[in-house]
Amino acid sequence: MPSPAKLTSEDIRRIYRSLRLIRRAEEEIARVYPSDRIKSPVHLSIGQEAVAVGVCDALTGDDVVSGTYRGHATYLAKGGDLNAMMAELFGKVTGCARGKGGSMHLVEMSKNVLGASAVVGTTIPLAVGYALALRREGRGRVAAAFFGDGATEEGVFYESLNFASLHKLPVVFVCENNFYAIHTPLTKRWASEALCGRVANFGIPTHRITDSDVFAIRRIVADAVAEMRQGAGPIFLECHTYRWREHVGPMEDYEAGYRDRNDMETWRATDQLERVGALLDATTRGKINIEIEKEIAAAIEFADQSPFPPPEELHTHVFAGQS
Amino acid sequence: MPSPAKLTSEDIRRIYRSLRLIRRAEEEIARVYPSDRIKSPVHLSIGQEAVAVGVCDALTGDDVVSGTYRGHATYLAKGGDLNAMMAELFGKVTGCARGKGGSMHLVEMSKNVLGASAVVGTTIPLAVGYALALRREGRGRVAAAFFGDGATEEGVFYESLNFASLHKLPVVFVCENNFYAIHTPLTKRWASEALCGRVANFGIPTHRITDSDVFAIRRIVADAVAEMRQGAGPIFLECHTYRWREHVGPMEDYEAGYRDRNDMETWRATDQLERVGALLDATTRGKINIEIEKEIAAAIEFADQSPFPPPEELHTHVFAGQS
Amino acid sequence: MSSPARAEAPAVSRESGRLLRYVDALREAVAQEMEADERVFVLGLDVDDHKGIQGSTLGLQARFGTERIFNTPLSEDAMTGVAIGAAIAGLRPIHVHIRMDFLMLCMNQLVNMAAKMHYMYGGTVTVPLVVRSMIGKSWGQGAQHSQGLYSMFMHVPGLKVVAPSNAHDAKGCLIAAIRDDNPVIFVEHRLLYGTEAFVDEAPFTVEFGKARIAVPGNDITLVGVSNMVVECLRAQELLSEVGISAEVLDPISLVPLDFDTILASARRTGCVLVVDNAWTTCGASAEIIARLAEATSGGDAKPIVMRRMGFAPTTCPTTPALEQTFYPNPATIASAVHSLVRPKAKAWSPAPERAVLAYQRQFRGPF
Amino acid sequence: MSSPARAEAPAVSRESGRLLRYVDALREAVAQEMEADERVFVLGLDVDDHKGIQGSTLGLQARFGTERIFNTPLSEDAMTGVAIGAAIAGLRPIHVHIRMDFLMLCMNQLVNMAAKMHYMYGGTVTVPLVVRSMIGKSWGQGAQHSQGLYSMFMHVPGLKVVAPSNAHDAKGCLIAAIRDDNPVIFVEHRLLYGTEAFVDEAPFTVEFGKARIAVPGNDITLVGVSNMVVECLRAQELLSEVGISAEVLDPISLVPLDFDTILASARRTGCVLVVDNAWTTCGASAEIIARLAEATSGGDAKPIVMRRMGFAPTTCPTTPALEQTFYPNPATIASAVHSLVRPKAKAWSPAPERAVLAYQRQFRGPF
Ligand SMILES: Cc1ncc(C[n+]2csc(CCOP(=O)(O)OP(=O)(O)O)c2C)c(N)n1
Ligand SMILES: Cc1ncc(C[n+]2csc(CCOP(=O)(O)OP(=O)(O)O)c2C)c(N)n1
Ligand SMILES: [Mg+2]
Ligand SMILES: [Mg+2]
Repeated sequence: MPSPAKLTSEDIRRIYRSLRLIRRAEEEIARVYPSDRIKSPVHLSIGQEAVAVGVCDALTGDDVVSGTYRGHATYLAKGGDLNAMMAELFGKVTGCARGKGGSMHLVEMSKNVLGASAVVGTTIPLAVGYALALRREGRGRVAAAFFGDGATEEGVFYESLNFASLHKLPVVFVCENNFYAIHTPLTKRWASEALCGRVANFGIPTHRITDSDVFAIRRIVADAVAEMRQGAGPIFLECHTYRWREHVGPMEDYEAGYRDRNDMETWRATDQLERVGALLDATTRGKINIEIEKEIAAAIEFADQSPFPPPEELHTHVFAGQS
Repeated sequence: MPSPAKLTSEDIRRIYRSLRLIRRAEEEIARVYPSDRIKSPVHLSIGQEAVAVGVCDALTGDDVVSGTYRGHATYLAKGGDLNAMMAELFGKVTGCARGKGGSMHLVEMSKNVLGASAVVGTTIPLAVGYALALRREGRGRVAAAFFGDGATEEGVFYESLNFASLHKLPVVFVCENNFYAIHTPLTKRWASEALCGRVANFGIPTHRITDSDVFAIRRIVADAVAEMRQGAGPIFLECHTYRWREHVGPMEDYEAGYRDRNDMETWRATDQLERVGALLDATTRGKINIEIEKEIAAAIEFADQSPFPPPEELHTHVFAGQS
Repeated sequence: MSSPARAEAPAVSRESGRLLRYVDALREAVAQEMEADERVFVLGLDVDDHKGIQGSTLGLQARFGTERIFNTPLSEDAMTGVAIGAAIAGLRPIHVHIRMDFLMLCMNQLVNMAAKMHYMYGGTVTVPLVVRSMIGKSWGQGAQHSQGLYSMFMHVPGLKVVAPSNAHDAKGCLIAAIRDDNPVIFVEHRLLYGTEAFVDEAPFTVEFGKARIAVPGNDITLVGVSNMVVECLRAQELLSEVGISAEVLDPISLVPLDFDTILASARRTGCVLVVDNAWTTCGASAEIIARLAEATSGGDAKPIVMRRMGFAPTTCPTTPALEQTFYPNPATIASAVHSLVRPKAKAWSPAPERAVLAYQRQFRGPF
Repeated sequence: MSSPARAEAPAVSRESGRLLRYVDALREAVAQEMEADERVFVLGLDVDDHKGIQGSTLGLQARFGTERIFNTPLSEDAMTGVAIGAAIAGLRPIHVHIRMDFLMLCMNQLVNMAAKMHYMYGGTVTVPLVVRSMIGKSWGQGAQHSQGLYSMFMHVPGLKVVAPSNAHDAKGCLIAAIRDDNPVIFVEHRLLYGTEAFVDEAPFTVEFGKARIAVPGNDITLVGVSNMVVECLRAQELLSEVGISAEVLDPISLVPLDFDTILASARRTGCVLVVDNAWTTCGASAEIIARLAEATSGGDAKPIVMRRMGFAPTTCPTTPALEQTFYPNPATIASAVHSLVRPKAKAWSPAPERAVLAYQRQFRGPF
């Protein structure tokens, strides 16, 4: 992995590619959604891609991530297979969970993407437990746990912080703070905005990134991970970001009145996808874009063509080692 | 209630009385315990009385407390009936819970002592909910929630802090930090000692009292409660203290090796019972002591003489309004 | 979505009142009780947003203010404790969860505290708490948004459990739950929200522990739970076309359970099928069958045929290809009844398209 | 405490090995598996203190170090998640809880995650997790330290549930649980800890899903769960004195359940009493009776008499005056059997003092 301080043009290409792939894949999911071929609720990350990409680009393939039901970005940024994801959304047996999990339960163990959960906060301690195993393994691997601002209200979040810090486990805690849990703003949920302060008092170094700067996120994580590989304990990132679409489903929802389209416009003005894209020359960018369109089209085609699981599959995988 | 700043001799008498009653009642419980007449595990507060007494003396009868399975001190400090408590320990129908709860589940709603729980941390949000009702009621009453250092590791603690602070509820959170959860020291459980720091970052004023000074505790609570009665939100006290006996049961356990008798001796040197007693003249003190011995003897006699609940009682109180 | 949904709604005893959707009946019940009793209040995630728990809490905040209906942080465990604390202080909280699965986060408060406090404190404390929770189905709800976990609550003495299957009972049971001095786990099925029934406008209660004979019959007793009442009713129609007369029972409340009515029907028809919206192992269906077995074995009465249906013994899959066989439906129910009532006849099953219920067809994702 | 306790221990198939207490069998199983497989580790509150979970984890830290057996903060929810996370990473955690009641704090992780992950992730993830938990009884354990809540776990597909009743099975089941690739809820009864049985020193497994006929008999099938096996065995002895021959079955594992053995016995004796250490409503006893009812009703076979016993349908009271009637015991079991087997005879009950078990008499509080 290149030095975090100086980015090569290859780094920029890779980061752009990842941002663009997520953005376009989700836009296509939104486009296809009304056709009812997607058999799953979808929680889109459009507008939030920079957090997943910034963090995952600082990790190696051997490192581990765990995400949430809003997990397309995490899955793709960590190298999850697009075909398998699309097929999963379509409920097909070629999906990453054989159609049994859907969009909220993406998983790809071969890429070290742990399975996501639809119950908020639930995967945070799992990433900590995985990190416990990584520490025991002694190969310097780390785990990154993604979760929303809402998840920090669940008690398990604090329990997990305490344990990870107590045992100095190699965990990157990443809070994607998009200011809303469904439609409820932080002001109705948090007694104080001092999230980093609360976390720091568990003895965990914290970073508050308020502009979604993908390079800054990447650098912070890369520096911290380098130390973790030598035995340092967890860090915590509060990354401000913004969800451009509705909480669940393919549409925008600014007319609902719980938030203001202007807020989104402010975020869009500093959209990291555009920012990073602008660093590339037009040819390179165009080439990447075309490749991505092909990949997405191929993934949708793959999903469409794949079969549903056969009826017997209902009864398989209840227990491991069963059939 | 007298001004918190200047204590009258009546205040000192009352505080001494409360400290002494708890100490002696528990010593008698320990003495009686091997006779098997007490049908309940007992978690004694001997050595820790100052916290309950300091807090409760700053409250009025209309204020509410919730305690834990280590709850004799809370119950008595808040004015709970000694006979009913002793009978409860003896499993008698005259007990405060008709013998159905035992030592771990003391309750006396007429004195605003909420029922205790044997599951650590469980009553913290209950006190918060009670405080929500008190705020609605608008009479300026407050609730105090007692819990141990171990309880602060349960997620529900943080969830409760956040909600209480968000709604500015009149709650006095009182952590009785005796440095151990059963036999496990803080170092094996807390990533950092910055408990007050964590709490403060929820927007809650905190106080760390490291010497168990009963007057200091009383003053802090009295000042805060005065403000709460006018609408101020919660406060948090971390009160250092020391459990002189074993975690559960009547004995000492310094030979077990998990802690040092010297630590106890250090605490005993500043025993608040002795300190406050020394402020009284010998006659007054002697008179109080004699009264207390009589009360305790009478309570044991009451418990001994009381009947067990009749067999039909097994089936009553499963549902309210049922029989 | 009125008429087809209505057609499926169980006929309730009296057809007075207006046609009302289940979701609106829930909201009306809460509004009327909040109006009548200022101790009643509502808390829960997203109770005050523009979706208002699929509409069931919509408009209540505008009417009753933020003190009496408010959103909570994502802290199910503490918020349940807060609700219990408010309840023992004399208020009457209604704690709303958009999915029953999330109750797994508050089991400690519900099982170790709410259920036990009245008993454990010798009757000196009461916990008038209502816990509303919704069961999801289809459209990719999947493993963690589809569970009907009420048997866990049935297991624990001190909790009441109700699962109304129609708008009339939804209103009457919710009012009864709010007025009850005990913790009540109130089970709602998402797909029932759009179904309509005749519901009186004035407040009324549906008494717990009284089953309803939704349709009388002679050949078999079908006991449906929650939305499975609706599925049983369709099965009953299909069965009547082949000359099988099924009696459909709706227990309405599971704790207390009106076992007498079930037993009497079972003795009359000689055959019982319990159809549950949950797993069968240690489920409500196990309990009903076990009680029947205890009550009818060992005497001289003629033996009764007993069976149960419920979720497949698997996790709920997301893909509809598998999900459709995860649940009982009118076709599988009717076919099972046929083989019980006519054990020697050739197996029969209604045409699948005739067994699809409007309330299922109309339901559109994602949530 | 050896001989009287031994006398009560169920005879296990082979009497090889040494006499070992249940608690020591547990410890030996863990030690041997930790020795054999370095992926195995132990976590939980108080596993490393001088009491060592009543002795069941004593000495393990000295032997295997603090990395492989460690105390945790009081954070049952997160620690369950941590254990699951370590399990999916390839380790084999044993998470210990000194009371089953505390599992209510980790229901979300157990029910919504551990049980479902293998399925929900299409078989790409396995969760080889053992959750040890103890059921308390007597000496004022009371409402929150006495519950046998395993039926909640039986209800949810994806979890195995075992409840060994003797030292031999404790060792064999625990080793089997550790080697199992699925989450296993391992249920221990506090009062069994001092009971002894013959246990082989070499590691061995007791296969899940195979019930044991503890004592053969002809007049009735007694199915005991966990410590109730011991109580049934005493009842069986008392019954034999009045000429009633009871067969005592120990299912050992509840999920998977060896229903075939229960059914075969039931068909032979014509009468079944399931005695559980839990509430009956939606409990393990409901499940067993329901399966029997389904399997035996509707055919031509002779009907079977079915009954169950368990906790009284109340919260567990602290005072022994009430607690003693909260639980089934050899006297109440024997008396119930008598009335089932000889329905026309006068009611009979053994002398209460003859029905008190040594393992109960010996147990001294507080915990
Ligand atoms: C434990 C739990 N409670 C409630 C819900 C319902 N719910 C689904 S998403 C969500 C909001 C979560 O907000 P946040 O963590 O900020 O993530 P975001 O959706 O903004 O990415 C809620 C409350 C849930 N899934 N799980
Ligand atoms: C949720 C829960 N987990 C574990 C236990 C077992 N337990 C009983 S007391 C105790 C220690 C609690 O320590 P602390 O809160 O510091 O209170 P203390 O006993 O020191 O007063 C533990 C772990 C319990 N009762 N409840
Ligand atoms: Mg958010
Ligand atoms: Mg402590």
